[in-house]
Amino acid sequence: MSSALFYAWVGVVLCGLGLFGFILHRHLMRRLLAFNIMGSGSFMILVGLAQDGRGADPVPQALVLTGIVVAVASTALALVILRRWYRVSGESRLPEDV
Amino acid sequence: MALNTWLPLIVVATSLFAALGIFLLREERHTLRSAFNLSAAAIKLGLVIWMAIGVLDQVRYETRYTLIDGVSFILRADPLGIMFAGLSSVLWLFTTIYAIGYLENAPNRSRFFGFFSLCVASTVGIALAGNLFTFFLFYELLTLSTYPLVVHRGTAKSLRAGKIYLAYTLGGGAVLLLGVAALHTLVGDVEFSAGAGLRVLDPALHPMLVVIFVMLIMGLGVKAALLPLHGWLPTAMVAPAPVSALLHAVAVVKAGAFGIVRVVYDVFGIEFAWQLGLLAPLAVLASATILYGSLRALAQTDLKRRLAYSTVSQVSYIVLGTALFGPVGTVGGLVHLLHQGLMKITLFFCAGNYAETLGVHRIDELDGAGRRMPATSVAFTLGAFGMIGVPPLAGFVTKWYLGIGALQAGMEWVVAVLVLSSVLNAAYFLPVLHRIWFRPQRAPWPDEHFHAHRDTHPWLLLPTLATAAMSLAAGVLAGMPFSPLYWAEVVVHQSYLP
Amino acid sequence: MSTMIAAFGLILAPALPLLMALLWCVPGLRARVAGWTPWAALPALLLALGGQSGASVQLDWIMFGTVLGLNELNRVFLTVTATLWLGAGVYARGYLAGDARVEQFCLLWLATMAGNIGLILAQDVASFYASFALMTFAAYGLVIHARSAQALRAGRVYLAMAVVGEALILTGLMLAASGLDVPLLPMLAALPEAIAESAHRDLIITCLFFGFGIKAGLPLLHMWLPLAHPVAPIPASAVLSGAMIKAGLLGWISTLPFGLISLPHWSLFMMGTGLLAAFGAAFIGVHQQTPKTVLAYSSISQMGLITVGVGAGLHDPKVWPVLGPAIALYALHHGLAKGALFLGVGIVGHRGGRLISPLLWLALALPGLSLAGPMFSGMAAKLSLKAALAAGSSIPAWWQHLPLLLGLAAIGTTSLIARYLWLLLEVKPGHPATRSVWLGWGMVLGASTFGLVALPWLPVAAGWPPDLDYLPDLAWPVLVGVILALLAVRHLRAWPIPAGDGVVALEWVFAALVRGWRGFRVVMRRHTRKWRWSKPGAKATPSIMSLYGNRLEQTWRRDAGLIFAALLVVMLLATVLG
Amino acid sequence: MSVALPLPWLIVVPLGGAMASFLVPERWRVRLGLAVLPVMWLVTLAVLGDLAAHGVQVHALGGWSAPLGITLLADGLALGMVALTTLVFSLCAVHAASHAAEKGHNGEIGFLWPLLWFLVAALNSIWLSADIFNLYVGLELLGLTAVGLVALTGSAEALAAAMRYLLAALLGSLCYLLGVALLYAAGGSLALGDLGTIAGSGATARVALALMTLGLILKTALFPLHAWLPPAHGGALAPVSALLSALVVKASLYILIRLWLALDPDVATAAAANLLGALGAGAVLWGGWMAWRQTKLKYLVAYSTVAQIGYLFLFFPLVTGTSTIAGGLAWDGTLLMLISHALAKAGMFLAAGNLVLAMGSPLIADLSGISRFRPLSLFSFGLAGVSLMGLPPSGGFTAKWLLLQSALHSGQWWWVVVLIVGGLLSAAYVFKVLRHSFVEGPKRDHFNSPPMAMELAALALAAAGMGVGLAAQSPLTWMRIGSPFGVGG
Amino acid sequence: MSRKLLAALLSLTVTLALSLALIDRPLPTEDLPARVGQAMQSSGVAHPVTAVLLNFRSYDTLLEVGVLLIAVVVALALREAQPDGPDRMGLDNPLLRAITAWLMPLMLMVSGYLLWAGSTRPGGAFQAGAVLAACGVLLRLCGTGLSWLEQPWRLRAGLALGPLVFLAAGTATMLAGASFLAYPEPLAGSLILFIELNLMVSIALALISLFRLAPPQSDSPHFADRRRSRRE
Repeated sequence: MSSALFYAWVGVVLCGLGLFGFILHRHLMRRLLAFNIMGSGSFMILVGLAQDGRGADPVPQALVLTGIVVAVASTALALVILRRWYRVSGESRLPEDV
Repeated sequence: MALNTWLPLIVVATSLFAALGIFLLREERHTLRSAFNLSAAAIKLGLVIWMAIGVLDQVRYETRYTLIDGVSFILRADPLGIMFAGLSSVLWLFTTIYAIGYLENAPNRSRFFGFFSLCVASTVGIALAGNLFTFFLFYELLTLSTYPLVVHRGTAKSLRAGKIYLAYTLGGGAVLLLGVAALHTLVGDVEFSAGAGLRVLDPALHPMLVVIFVMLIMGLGVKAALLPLHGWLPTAMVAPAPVSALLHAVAVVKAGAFGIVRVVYDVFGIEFAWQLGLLAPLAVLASATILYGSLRALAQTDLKRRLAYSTVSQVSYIVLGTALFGPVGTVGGLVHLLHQGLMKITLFFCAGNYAETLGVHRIDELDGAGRRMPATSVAFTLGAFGMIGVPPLAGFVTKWYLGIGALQAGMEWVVAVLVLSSVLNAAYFLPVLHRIWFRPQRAPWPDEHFHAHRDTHPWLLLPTLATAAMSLAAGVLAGMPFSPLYWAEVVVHQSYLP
Repeated sequence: MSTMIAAFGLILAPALPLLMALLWCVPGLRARVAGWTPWAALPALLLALGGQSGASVQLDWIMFGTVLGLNELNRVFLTVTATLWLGAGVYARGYLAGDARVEQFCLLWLATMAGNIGLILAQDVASFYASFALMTFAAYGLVIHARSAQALRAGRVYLAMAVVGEALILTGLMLAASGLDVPLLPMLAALPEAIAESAHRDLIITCLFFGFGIKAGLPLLHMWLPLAHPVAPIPASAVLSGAMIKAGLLGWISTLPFGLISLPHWSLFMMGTGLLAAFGAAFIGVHQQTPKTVLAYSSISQMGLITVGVGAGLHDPKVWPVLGPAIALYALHHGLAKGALFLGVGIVGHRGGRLISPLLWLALALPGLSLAGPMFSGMAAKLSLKAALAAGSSIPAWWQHLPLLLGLAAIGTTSLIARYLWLLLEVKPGHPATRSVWLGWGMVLGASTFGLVALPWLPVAAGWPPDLDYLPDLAWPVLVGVILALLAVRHLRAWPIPAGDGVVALEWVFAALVRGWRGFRVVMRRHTRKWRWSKPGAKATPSIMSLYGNRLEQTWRRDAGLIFAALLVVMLLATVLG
Repeated sequence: MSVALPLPWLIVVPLGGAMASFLVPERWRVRLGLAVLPVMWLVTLAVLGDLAAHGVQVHALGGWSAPLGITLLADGLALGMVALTTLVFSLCAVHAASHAAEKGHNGEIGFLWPLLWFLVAALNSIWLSADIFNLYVGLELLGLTAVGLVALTGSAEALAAAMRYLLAALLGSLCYLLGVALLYAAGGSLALGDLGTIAGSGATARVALALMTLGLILKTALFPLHAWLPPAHGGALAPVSALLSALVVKASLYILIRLWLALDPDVATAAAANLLGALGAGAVLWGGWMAWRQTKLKYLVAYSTVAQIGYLFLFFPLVTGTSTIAGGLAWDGTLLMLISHALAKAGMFLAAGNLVLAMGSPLIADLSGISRFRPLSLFSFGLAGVSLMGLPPSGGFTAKWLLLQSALHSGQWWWVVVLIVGGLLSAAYVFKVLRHSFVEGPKRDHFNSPPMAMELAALALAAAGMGVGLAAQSPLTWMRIGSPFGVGG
Repeated sequence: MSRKLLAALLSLTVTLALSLALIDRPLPTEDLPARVGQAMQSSGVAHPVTAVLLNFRSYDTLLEVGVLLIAVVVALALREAQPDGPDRMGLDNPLLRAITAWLMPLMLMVSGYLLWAGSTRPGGAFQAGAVLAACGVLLRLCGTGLSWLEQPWRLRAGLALGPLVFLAAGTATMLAGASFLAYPEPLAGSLILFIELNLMVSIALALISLFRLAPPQSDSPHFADRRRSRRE
């Protein structure tokens, strides 16, 4: 099992955990964190899997870079909306989960 | 000549533009709206007559436009189509005059007249449809344009009636769509050409064709108020009089019957339908409706509901006519298409006059109406006797042809049905006539108007008398050229029997 | 040129009353039209007397092509009808002078007259049936003219039975016409042989026999007659029983296949009903309370006799050429006589039963006696009937007794007439008889007694003047009848049989039926209350579905994640294992 | 113009418009927004012209061809969607502009225009892109813009809806990204064109397809995963919810169709296709039922979107494993349904917005007597309703007709039942609204009247919905250029 | 409890499926790294990742920067919709301010280096932007307001600078006849650097304003009563 594949396996595990956290938790912050874990997991799969059995492949790394920026942007926006929602309703969960 | 290809479209378009024009008019522009209405009706009538003459000497009017490949929008003026188009345009002219008089100071008139002309546009569209797809297109348009008329008054009762009306007609429309689509997959674009397409199909598909026929008849049966599917007609009587006159006596109900005529003759072809054994059950269903409608009419106390149930039974004459294998039965069915329209619209006009002038809705309030409103009562009597099938009037012509046609088709029991239904008709019309003519007025009229006028408002009286005269002429002068009977024979001999 | 006049005459006869009826609708002209009403029958009378038979006119625009024509047969009927309408019309003008609804009466009078005349002249089925219907429905107005309770009841019964009759006639005509080669332009004359050969011959004959029978008053179908005649104003009942009953007979004669095939069992059945009607009606009639009801029953019994003749005609084709004219003659005679008797009731009412002069009594009794047999037209009719019956070649054995039976029927008639005269005595003075009343009565009386002789072309079978050896067997029934009547006056009390006998039972059955149906409907409505469309009154309760719907929607929202994962697993299974 | 207009203009113009309206001070944003519209129209028409002249256009971005660089593919389907976007967007923009002009420049409208133009840019980038990772970025761009538009009003419901929408969108695009990772690992290339050949039909490709399908149907709000759509579309501004329902929701479906047709035929198994069809049927029935039960007008229209999306998913069972005729009919039917739904739903949302504005209350029950005061909006609502019900002569009907034909041809008669019952259900909720407008309720003479332009925009969209039905032939032939079902058929 | 178990079970199945995809994997036929290698010399940069990022797949980067910009636009819109109280962010803590003063020049230098190294080694606009954003956040935390950021139009100009330059470069190449974002061979290197510079500025500003535009902790209207309701 080459080292790249190892990263891919870790990524898979992270994805599983992230999905589990996303489904289970009701608190918005926890769900956001679970989303980020899942995101990192998928990035690791993307790079690890592509480089398994072949040398360093710049394309997935570039993709991951773009992915990271997108993840940052969406998490930041989620935080802004979360804070606005918290400021208006005083709740840190979605109305149906209260 | 280019005009021949555009004429059918122009005929349908006249009332479409009238509808749009009226919708855009503001509510208080009454005179302009009436002018708009009447001119559109007149133009349409003129064009239909012109086409009728053209059709007589084999001129071919056809508008063809491919919607998507394999499906085209065809408007064609064949004798049968012209007959129905002629009927609806003539009666639309009278009903518009009547409606203008009837809705003197009612609210929402722009909306009313807009949908009114839209409804007639779809009726004429149904008449001139060249293939099953176009027919279905206008058939559904008819449902849409009639709903606002049924619920025009906006009361809880009319809205409930509207809901029931919609449930029936949209359900029927859905089943019809299924039938049309299934037929389309088998045969491709089904043009109305005396059922040429279906005969060539291999016999393995026959059970499928029977299923499709049942679906088509069920879809059309809703509007033709065949037995199990007639529930909406009596409840839709809450609509104002011109609506119940034109729509439920002429446009909507006739569209269903006309559809069945098209399906039996032009889609399946009478021989093929006979070969599949479809005609006998259809005749049984029509006869059951005839008797059921008359029986229910017997028990009604409200005048318009009694007329509604009588419509249910009368329309099935047309269906019965189509179900009789042979030219005479067909002529009987087709000629009743016109006769019933004329007679029933007269009756509804009279009912409307009674309601509007005297505020009378129930039959037992009608005592002595003959003295107060002689002209309307004469028209009502003519219509009633026509319905019973008393000879000089139009009803007898139909019953005679249907009887002879049934005997030639070897269905003797149909004669019994016809005669029994005449007795039942007499049973529910004669007491009304008795009350109108021979009973003194017991109580003051519930809500009397138009004291000034001798009988009722001229705008209400004129159309009533005109349609009554036409129904009388259709009966008495049946032998004349251009009479309904003549035209029915032209239809049968020109298109169905080479 | 003469055909032009004949055609014009043929059209004018039915058209004039119709035209006057239309003019009646114009309020201005109404009074003048009411005045002229009696003379509307004049062209028909002139046509009957003056016109030559065999003329016909074709109007192919009207209905399926109307054909009006005059032949020997319907000429006789036209004569009796026209005379009666004329006489009764003149009589009515005087009799109804003071009546409030005289104008409405005139309109209905004109309409019924047009129907009656049209029906006689019509050669094609459509216009025959059209005039028949017009006559029937317009006569309803005449029957209920008085608007009293019995009048309305009589009207209801009349209308019900008339409608059933019309339905049966329509079926018969339709079945017969379908046999024709051109069924859409059916000629009346062509019907008999069509019926003869048609597959449903017996069904057609049943329909036509009973359809026209209702109008002609066959037993069990006669109930409307004794109810309608007494309530109708006198001229109307005169016309009703005189002219309109004959319409039923004309229907039989012009449609049933006489002289073509022999139908032994049909003829037996008809002759049986005829005799039953003759004797039954006589028996019930004697027990009635009012003169007009008695006369009604006497019409039924006379029609019974005619039915016997019709039945005989069906038995042996060769008999018909002789029998047909005889029946027509008898019908003519009966119509005029019955009209005179009815109008007589009005005359008596002039000064009351007790005070009228003996001469007047004789005049009143004259038509009755002619009916019974010995007097002029009655004698001629009876003789020709007897001669025709004798002339038949292969007649069944029991026909020998027919003359005896006819004699007994004559006794019945005489007793009825006696009962009628007896009841006339009690009539209280009421209507002052004006000049036109006398004129009308006189006209009809004259026609009924002397008319027969004056008309040269009348088909008198037994030749004229009747030789005297027939006189004795005509006279004895009358004598016996008179003796019986005298005895009855002393100690026989009339049984309380209600007028219209069978109808009472019928009405009771019908009422029970209606009550049962209403009860059933109430039960049905209560049962279907539950699953009707949304009941109009029901408040829009939030249905469980909407509550359930919203709760389910909440779960979608809360467990979106779980559902997503579940669906992901399912999709993975579908694609990987798929 | 002999040489074809480069495709990226379709993306550059909206991006430029977005940035410009972002930079320009508030007062100018509406005018600038409207100014960019004609340019957008010019570019769209030019590209459509090129499609007609030269057929399918391919544009290698940055000069690098397929496997290495990203290529833009402009076949019939893509440009059909671009044209649709331009049409719907311009009318919604007119509606928003006249709304803003009428209400005066209050705050929240300020940043509406940059977001709107970003939305167009995102949509065009998705329609045109032929690279699966680029589609991911386009999806994200679209998702965030849509969330921003939903949250624009700043109220509690809007923020909750936006949050729920954002979480759903993020989870969806993350699954999509996982799928991209697997496909890249299996096939080695990100280009959509040659995905079918190189990705093979092993477990990797199948798992990738499953993940991507789930991600996309979550973003398309297919039946069990639809819960985020109604609050988001029901609560937003009228033009925003019109755009969301008409176009945004369709973008992820578009990507799914592209994927489904690009991948190896036996990766897209019949079981998966039928599962999608079943979910679609569920959507039609559940969406219709819930729409019928709604009491608020805009929520009714939102649930109607959930229902109508169900129809579009009937495409998958009708395409996998059926004859080419049935497939061709399904392709035409689905695309026509997509177009006519987009037009009709946008028209209905705008009309609903006008009615709510005129009534001052979101409830359907308060609609009584509206027909006397706002007949035009009610008429356009009815017209759009006709198209949603699939009654002739509307586009909805022709689409339903084609789907019916395809279902009957392919022998899968059960979809026919879904189509018919769906039509009846939609009739139920459309007529529920019309019924309330017919009630002659208490004399309510005071209705505030939105400017004419807003009503005309709604009418234009609804009429276009009907027009597409009548003139269905031309859009269909256009959309078949370059489609797997070829021309004609 | 059952929800947790169900969630666990479902996630486990998904993980299994993913691992199945990992195991049973065909060897990819397409070999992108080789293509990148061949095309490197015309990409204008030495480092393959930057080449892919800013040349071969520069369109992705453009959209990605658009995503970031949108996030900020939405944040700005929400602030307009829900106006916040006066901005009292930051702790007036002298020690923090002293350390910041020491660290600030170092961080600026590191971001500059990262930007420059991007063309030959891992680095580039995003990493440099992130470090710069860290400086901004640090400054904000220690209470020194960035006054020139208060000007709305200036903020917006800064934010839009990067994407605009990128877009302008792409459009220029398209107008010149080549395809979109196809940098001319000789100029590629310097053009990329110029674009990266502007991107860095925009990314930094975007991340700082995303941090700043979130509503301050204390001034949420329900803060007070929510606290009380929690306590009862």
